Amino acid sequence: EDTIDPNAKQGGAITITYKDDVATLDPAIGYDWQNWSMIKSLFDGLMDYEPGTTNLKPDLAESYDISPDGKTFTFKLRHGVKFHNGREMTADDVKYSLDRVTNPKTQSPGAGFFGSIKGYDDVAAGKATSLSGVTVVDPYTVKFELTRPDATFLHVMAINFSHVVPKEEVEKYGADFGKHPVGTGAFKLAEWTLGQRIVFERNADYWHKGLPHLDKITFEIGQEPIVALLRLQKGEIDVPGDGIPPAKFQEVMADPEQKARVVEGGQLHTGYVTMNTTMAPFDNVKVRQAVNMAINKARVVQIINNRAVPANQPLPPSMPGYDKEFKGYPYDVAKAKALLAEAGHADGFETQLFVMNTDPNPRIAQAIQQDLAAIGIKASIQSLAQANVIAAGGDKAGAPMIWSGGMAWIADFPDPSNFYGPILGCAGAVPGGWNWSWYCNKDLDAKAAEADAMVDPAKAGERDKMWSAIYEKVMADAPWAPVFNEQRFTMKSARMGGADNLYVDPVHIPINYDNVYVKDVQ
Amino acid sequence: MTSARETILDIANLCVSVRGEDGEREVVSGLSLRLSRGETLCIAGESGSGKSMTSLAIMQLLPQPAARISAGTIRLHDKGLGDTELTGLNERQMRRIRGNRIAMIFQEPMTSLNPVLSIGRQLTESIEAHTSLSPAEARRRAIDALKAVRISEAESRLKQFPHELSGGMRQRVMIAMALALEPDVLIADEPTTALDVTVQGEVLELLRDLQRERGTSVILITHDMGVVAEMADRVIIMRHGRMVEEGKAADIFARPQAAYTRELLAAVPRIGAGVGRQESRDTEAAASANVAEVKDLHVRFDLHGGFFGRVNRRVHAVEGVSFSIAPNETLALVGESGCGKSTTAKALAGLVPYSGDIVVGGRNLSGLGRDERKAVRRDVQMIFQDPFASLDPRMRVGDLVAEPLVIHGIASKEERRERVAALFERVGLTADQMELYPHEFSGGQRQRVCIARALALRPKLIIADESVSALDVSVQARVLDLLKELQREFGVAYLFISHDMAVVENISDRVAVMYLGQIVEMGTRDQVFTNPRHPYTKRLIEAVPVPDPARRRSRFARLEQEIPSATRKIGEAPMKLILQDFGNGHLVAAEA
Amino acid sequence: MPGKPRAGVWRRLLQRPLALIGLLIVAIVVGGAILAPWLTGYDPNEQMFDGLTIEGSPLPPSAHFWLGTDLLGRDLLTRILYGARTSLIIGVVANGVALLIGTLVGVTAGYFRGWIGSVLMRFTDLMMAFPALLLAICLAAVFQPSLWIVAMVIALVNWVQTARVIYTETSSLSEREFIDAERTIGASAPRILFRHILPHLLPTIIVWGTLGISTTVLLEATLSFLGIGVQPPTASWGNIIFENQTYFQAAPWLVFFPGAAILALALAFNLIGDALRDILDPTQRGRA
Amino acid sequence: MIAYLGRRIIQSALILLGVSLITFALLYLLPADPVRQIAGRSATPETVENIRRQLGLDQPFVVQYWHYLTSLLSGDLGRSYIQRSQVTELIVSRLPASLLLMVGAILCELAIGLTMGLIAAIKRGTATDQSLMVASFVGVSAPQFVVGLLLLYVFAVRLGWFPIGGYGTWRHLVLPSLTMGILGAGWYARMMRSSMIDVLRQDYVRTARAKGLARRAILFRHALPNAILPVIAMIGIDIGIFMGGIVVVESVFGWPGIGQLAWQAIQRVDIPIIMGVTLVSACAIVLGNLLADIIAPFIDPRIKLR
Ligand SMILES: Nc1ncnc2c1ncn2[C@@H]1O[C@H](COP(=O)(O)OP(=O)(O)OP(=O)(O)O)[C@@H](O)[C@H]1O
Ligand SMILES: Nc1ncnc2c1ncn2[C@@H]1O[C@H](COP(=O)(O)OP(=O)(O)OP(=O)(O)O)[C@@H](O)[C@H]1O
Ligand SMILES: [Mg+2]
Ligand SMILES: [Mg+2]
Repeated sequence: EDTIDPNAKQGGAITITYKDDVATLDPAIGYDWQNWSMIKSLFDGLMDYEPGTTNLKPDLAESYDISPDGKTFTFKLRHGVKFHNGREMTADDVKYSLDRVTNPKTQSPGAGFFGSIKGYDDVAAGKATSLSGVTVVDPYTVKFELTRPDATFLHVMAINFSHVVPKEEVEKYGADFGKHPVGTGAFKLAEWTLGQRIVFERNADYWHKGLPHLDKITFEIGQEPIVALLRLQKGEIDVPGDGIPPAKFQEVMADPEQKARVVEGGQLHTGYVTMNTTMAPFDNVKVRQAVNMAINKARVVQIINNRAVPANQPLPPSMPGYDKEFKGYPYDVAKAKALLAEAGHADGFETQLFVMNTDPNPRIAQAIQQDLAAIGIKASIQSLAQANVIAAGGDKAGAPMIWSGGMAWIADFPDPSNFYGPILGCAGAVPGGWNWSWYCNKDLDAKAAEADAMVDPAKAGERDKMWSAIYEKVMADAPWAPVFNEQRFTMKSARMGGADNLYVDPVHIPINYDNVYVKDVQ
Repeated sequence: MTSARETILDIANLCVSVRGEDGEREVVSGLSLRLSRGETLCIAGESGSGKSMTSLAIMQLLPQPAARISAGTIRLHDKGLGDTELTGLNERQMRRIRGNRIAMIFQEPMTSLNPVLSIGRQLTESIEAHTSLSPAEARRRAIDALKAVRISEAESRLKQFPHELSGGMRQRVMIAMALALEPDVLIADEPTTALDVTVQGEVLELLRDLQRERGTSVILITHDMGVVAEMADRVIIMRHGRMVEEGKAADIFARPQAAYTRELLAAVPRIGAGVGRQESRDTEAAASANVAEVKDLHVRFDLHGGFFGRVNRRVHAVEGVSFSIAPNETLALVGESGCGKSTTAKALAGLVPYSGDIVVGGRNLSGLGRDERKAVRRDVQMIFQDPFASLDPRMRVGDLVAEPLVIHGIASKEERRERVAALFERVGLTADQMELYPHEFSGGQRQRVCIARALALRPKLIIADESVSALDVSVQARVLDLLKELQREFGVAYLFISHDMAVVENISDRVAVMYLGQIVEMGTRDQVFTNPRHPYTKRLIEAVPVPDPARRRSRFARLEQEIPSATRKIGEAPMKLILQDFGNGHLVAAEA
Repeated sequence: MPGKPRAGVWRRLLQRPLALIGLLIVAIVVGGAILAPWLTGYDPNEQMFDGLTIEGSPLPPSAHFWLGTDLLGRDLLTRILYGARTSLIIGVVANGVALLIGTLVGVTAGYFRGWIGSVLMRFTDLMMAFPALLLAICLAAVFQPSLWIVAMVIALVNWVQTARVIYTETSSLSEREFIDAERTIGASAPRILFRHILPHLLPTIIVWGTLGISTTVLLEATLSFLGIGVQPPTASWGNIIFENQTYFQAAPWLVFFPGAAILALALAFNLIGDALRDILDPTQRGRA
Repeated sequence: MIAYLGRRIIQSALILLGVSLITFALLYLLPADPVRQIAGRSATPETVENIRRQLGLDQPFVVQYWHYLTSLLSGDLGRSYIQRSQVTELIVSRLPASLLLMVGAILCELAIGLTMGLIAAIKRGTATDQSLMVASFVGVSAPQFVVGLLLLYVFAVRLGWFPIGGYGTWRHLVLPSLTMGILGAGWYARMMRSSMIDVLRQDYVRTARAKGLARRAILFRHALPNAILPVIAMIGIDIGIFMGGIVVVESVFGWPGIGQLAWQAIQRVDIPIIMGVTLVSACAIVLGNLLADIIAPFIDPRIKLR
């Protein structure tokens, strides 16, 4: 088919390492960046993206149809798609999977994505076990009715949480389904030795003929990134899943042979500083703007070895809706000071900057701290474990400033709305929420709803513009100081083949397992 | 009878110095002696005169880093190999001499055996180190050695550990160890000081036997002139690190030349004729105002064991002992090792839990508050059996002696210093020794420190547990005099524990004989010594060596079995002895 | 009399070359910590523009930056000097307090058997089995993190091992006869404990105390990392190492110099401790 | 013996109960909300409450602890909040590796530390003694991460004697054990030296010399068993200290032990795992102490189990 690389070779096995444990391979639950793409290879959803891009395409659905009011989506399913257990997948499975993920008993962290489907509220409240808005028309047709037009719905149908699972296997394993995943994906699970190794094996019955290329993928767990790099240099592994450790970055980039095996790409990521807009003195927009102007982003980028580009707006450059023309706040210490003085803080003030404790975040925080000190803001750093920072952010009186690095925002799907709702919208500004700047602008919420109601694909451009405008307004209120957009640097062994963009695939991190291949077979 | 024999060890002009805070000091100066094959040479003399240092110098085992040989030669003769100069040898060469050619029994039997190795291991290893015997043969030889020192059930003893043996048995194991290799020379440093008379007799007998059978030369260091008389062919008398006299045993005892020797011999306590022997006094009258009264004292130690770790056996260390001590009176407590003397003393000093009544100065010790007990404690002081163990090794002796004064807030700092200096002089030490630490003293000197300490508070009752056993006779006499003087001056009463019947006879007013935790005979000194009624008392008196080579006993009758044990199963209380009065308070247990 | 030996201790300490070296090192560290502002021209927290390469790498030692710069372009020598303040408080004060608590608990439990002893030892066992890190995290959540909190946590966590070891030794010491002898002259329990038992524990205390310096200084870094204790940019020897340990190949000076500082401090105290032990141990008189 | 064991086991159980109670209480007081972590960033407050109720986290502390305790007694440590698997299963799969590493580390530190201490004590005051002392302090002061990476770099990457991390054969075990052991070796060396010096002054050593024994016999048969006693007591303590280092060492060497599990759980407030690992490590420490106490009488016959 179209997405298959003509040079690709069939067969071979590769080894990938990760530092952290893989928590679960249940698509309804897995929400870490490592298991995110592993689940994508074990399961499929109705929609997917073209490899290496952010372009939507039908996947388990052969085609789809959107009603003119944007509230009804009808998907035609592909015939002959089989689960790893040999049974054919049908529309019932699609419905079952969505009922399951929204059911509170499943405790899915992704249930909220399906809030626009009719009947969601009843299921979420435990009043129903089935989404009334999802109907099986026939074994190969499934219809979704929404309570409001939702332009992101096709993306939602591509995220892991909507991936299709077989009922009988889920019931068989119960809560342990995540350890015994059965899906329709390109690979199936062959072995899982807890804490050591996960082995994927080619799904010979994969409906997408010609994929995957690899026979076997071994994930080795618990490997320190520096050691993983040593092993890569020795040829023992093919991809260090955690990337190039900062301490080794210079060494790798200085060596032409190694540098040649590094692929650089953008990432749907923004690193920013939140300012709690409900807490003095950050309740004054001038103070927030001053902070925006005080941060020397180029310097911050320099201390992480230029592995990012300075940012001036919430959206990353590769996201639709990113405004190339937007200039943001310039780095201007004098102006920042002036703004502070205007706000009545000519002598500055004391505050706290929360940060997650893994390198390089404390370092970045210290650079920001020094920049703030230059305009008189004395920010003391609170370097804490991830969970504690998240807890502080979710407390209205918890954290005046938070550096987001290490915890937030890599987009769930490539749509501008994804950067708004929980982290900038009113819905997130609740205790325990993720809107750490507690920024709530009802007008913008309304605008956002309006933009998301523009379902017509033909109007996508217009919608992106609307989002650009929304983020421009956000920046005028400056609840955040965007600092940089991280670049991805994936390294691979010499035997790995496939287009570069498969190695910096925006949704498959670190690599697109289904489409890469090795060059040294037959 | 010995001069014709060949010389085996020849020491010439030996000097040993120790380094102290203010430079080096000689503790052995210019000592020369010769030892012939098969001979027993006794070294006697003042405590601290360098006897132990000399023997350690021969073994090249002087305490490090303080002591060293500063001059002189130690030559070991050998028919085959010629002479060996020991002072120049390194560890490796010395190793072949030690144990094999010269063996040594140390002064401290309690600490000289390795606590974590079985008796068997400690015996066989030296055999294996010096011979090419197979392990089985070494074992056999070890058993033979144990049998030779009359240890019962030798084979099963091999598996036992030192702490499972009594003091006397440990000392015999040490001797067996030294003799297993049939050394040419055996150095025995106070081998019997820690033992009571009956065991002492056995050990001496044993040494004599072995010497007869194997022709070993023995250097026997002792301050007990009785032992010297019993054992020695030749005698060396030492004082202040120098030899003051040398000669055949008979000559020394009969015609002592040096003044010090005469002094020494004069000081030897003799039963019935000791120099210090005082008149019997009648103290019965003062019974109402007794300093201490002990009624039906019991001390039992529970032994845990068995399946549930419950108490299943008990040591009946003290079983219903009653006595009283009047002011000005000395009560002696005598008996064999392990009969409960020290335990009685400890109960009186408040160191072990007991049942029964102990009344000191009219107040019953049980049921007193902390402050009152402290006050009572002032009146009862104790001198412990082991002088080294009972002094804090990290404190200067001057501070140790001053400590009771400090605790009870007596006298100013200056006065205290003076008092301590005076006490030192009284026990025969010098004031400048106040700055030294316990390990820098010889065994006897340490005991004098302990005595000075007990005297510091001028108590009403002093418990003296084997306090003079480690002292040489002259000091012993001085200390006994001191004790008596204090008694006269302040009316101090003594509970005097000793195995030396001669000393007891010299100092005591009344005597109590203990056997297996009970008193078997009690009465005035004269009653007990002139008219001993209990067979056990008779045996004790008989066992005392007489300080006269002419009256050497040919053979000491051995006990056939081990001393019966005071350990019993729960519920099996020992039978209570009934004491019968034979007139004038002479109480004797009816024979079982 | 009591005054005299102490004066002698100082004198004899100064006579020993090794102890002198130790005292000198401690003096240098303390002096460096106090005089840091006058000893260096840099601010410990200033991230200098010329302190990093264009690619953002730290600079190796040079005439300009004697010990090089760190990952944020700060002068390492300056940070080590200022870090000495933190590390001295942790390594000496907190470690000292831990040692003190451990010794007190161990000695008390070992001397007073009975219920005091068993309650104390069971509590010690409990503390030993309890994960210290967790306690630290919770304390961090309850209190505002600060140097004194971390010092307290370290003291609270580190006494346990000392207590156990001291307990064992004390229980065998209190069986010795000279302790009985002290009781008969009416010595009070505190007197026996402090004048007679404690001096015998000195070798053990010295071993644990000096080894504890390195351990606590490094432990402080772990705690800081978890968000309890000194927060960036405050420097401590431990956190300089921790921040930079992955860079030990790319920028070895970042690990080597603070590591050497910790080592030197621990060694210095050990030299002094060893000398003290010999001086205070009368059986070692005569040893040069 | 059996009675002793019985008593000790009851005591240990009480200690474990105490540990579980304190840990549970501390975690209960922790401000980070595990339910938020489970529910994800898009969850509504109702969903969050729903999940809280399901997990029983809305119950009062006493009830929660009681539930935990009762299921604990039936061997159920609950399910991980993040990983969603049985904590028992997670721990059981990782425990053998950690125990193996611990045994390896103890062997390493004993071998290195005791040898160093012994030599230092014998050569007391010489240059050898001084340099061993410096070495032991280097061992104690060196950050384990750096030590581990250095060993890995030299012996695995450069020399190729050992595999670069991983788990399986004895060759995998050597470097991580060594890394952990080096720290402890420093301690043991100091302790050993101190206690050996003390023992070498004892009368029975003099007796052994007087018997003309070989130096080796004196040192190893007479002095060592006496000197090693305080060191044995250390082994129980050690296990607690190891728990701190195990995280770093396991991650450097990709060793699938519970250290990494614990670390990730702490970072993400995965309370059931934290509880489980805490209890398991407390068990190990208690057992270690028990073992040390049981070994002691075999070395020193004077010691009675009481
Ligand atoms: N380790 C030491 N350091 C300093 N001086 C010591 C040391 N050991 C013994 N001395 C001193 O050496 C002298 C001789 O002691 P030695 O032990 O030889 O006496 P002794 O004749 O055996 O006495 P005793 O009969 O009391 O055992 C004594 O004055 C003693 O103070
Ligand atoms: N702490 C104890 N535990 C168990 N048994 C003990 C204890 N102390 C003493 N004994 C036992 O009590 C008995 C009496 O001992 P004690 O020390 O009173 O003897 P002694 O008459 O002083 O002997 P010696 O002349 O050898 O000093 C002995 O059998 C001894 O083994
Ligand atoms: Mg002597
Ligand atoms: Mg006794």
